[in-house]
Amino acid sequence: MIKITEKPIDVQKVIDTASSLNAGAVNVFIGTVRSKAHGKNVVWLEYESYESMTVAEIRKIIDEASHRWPLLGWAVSHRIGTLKPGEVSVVVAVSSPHRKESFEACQYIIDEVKTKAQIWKKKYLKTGRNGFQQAHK
Amino acid sequence: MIKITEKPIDVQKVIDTASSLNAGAVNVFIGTVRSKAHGKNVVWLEYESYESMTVAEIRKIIDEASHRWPLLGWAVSHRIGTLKPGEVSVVVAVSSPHRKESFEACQYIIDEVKTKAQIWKKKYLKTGRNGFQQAHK
Amino acid sequence: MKLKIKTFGITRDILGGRLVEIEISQPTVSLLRSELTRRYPDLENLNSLFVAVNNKYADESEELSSTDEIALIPPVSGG
Amino acid sequence: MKLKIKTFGITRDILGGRLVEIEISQPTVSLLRSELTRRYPDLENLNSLFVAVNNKYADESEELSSTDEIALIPPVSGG
Repeated sequence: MIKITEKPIDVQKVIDTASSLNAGAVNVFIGTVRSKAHGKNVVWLEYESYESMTVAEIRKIIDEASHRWPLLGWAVSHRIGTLKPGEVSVVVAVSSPHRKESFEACQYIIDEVKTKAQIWKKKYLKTGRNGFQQAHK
Repeated sequence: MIKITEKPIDVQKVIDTASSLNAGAVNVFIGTVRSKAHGKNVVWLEYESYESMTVAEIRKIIDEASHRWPLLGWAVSHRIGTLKPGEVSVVVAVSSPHRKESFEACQYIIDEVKTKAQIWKKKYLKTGRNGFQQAHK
Repeated sequence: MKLKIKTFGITRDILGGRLVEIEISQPTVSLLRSELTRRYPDLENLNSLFVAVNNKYADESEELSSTDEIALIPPVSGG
Repeated sequence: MKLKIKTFGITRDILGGRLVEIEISQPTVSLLRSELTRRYPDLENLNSLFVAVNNKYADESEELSSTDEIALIPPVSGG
């Protein structure tokens, strides 16, 4: 499952999608919006995606991961739209026979998603009493 | 939170316990009962724990992990009693500012729990039509 | 020829819209890039800027038509 | 002196019970270990066997009393 969604991500559902009866291990990475960035308070974030390219790019990443590790199940869900601190922005879950490969594959996938998927975030930071600042990183 | 429990583990609750508003990353390891072991079908597993020692041992493991990585939250839950294939036996969740350290700390904790915590599993395997076999590994 | 350019991330701020029209005769990716940086010099400050045509990263020599879906891909920042 | 021994994992199968009583005079961990392997030779097949006294792994020379909580810790297999 590859999902780009404006709705809050149901983490348990992502885990269930990635699970397999033959697996002994599931590794899950959850990205959350930090309350601080660049030394300032984050008021909210906006994520947008070029969805058609993003889904194809993530599919390539998963194909490569499946080639490298014996994955039995996987799921990637990325939130877009407006997110507040503490909210979940991305969930990657993979299952495999043994634990080592589940850690390696999950880390590979999230590293690749962060550097390759066509998704952009814009941070809205509080500066002083009434000031705002936008940051594209 | 360190929990040794006979009840099914609520994975989302373990994740929530480990989460932090200052964290950007949560890594979660979920151990599940495989349907096959030693080339045979697993009918069920029994886990037992020397609970007082187990809790102290896991606390030591967490202390060491907190010393090595900037953990903002953590939770470990291990099931005991009778488990069927597909059921969750253990969940480790940690949160940290950035993702790399969340993977490293989570993997360290589960590796240590598996080799040091005073928990034992006994597998009940199906052999032939009516046969059963027990295995302590 | 009139090209419609989709913008994402910081390129939307720089170009000032989600979909920007640009007129270029016999356009290629390379010519589009020159025209864009002439009009919007801030694009040169980006660490990278790819042009996607019909959902694929395009070579500089690729020819463009008015029916192509063209998009600017600045450095990504998902996760 | 009568010692009560808690068993876990495969040691429960070998000793045949959750709590086994053993009579030893002036007992130490080392003497307990000898007495147990004499009665239950299968214990020698284990890759490791620790003795815990009052929830701590004990040295071989540690003296034991009838009020101690004594447990046999074979190789663990959690996770």
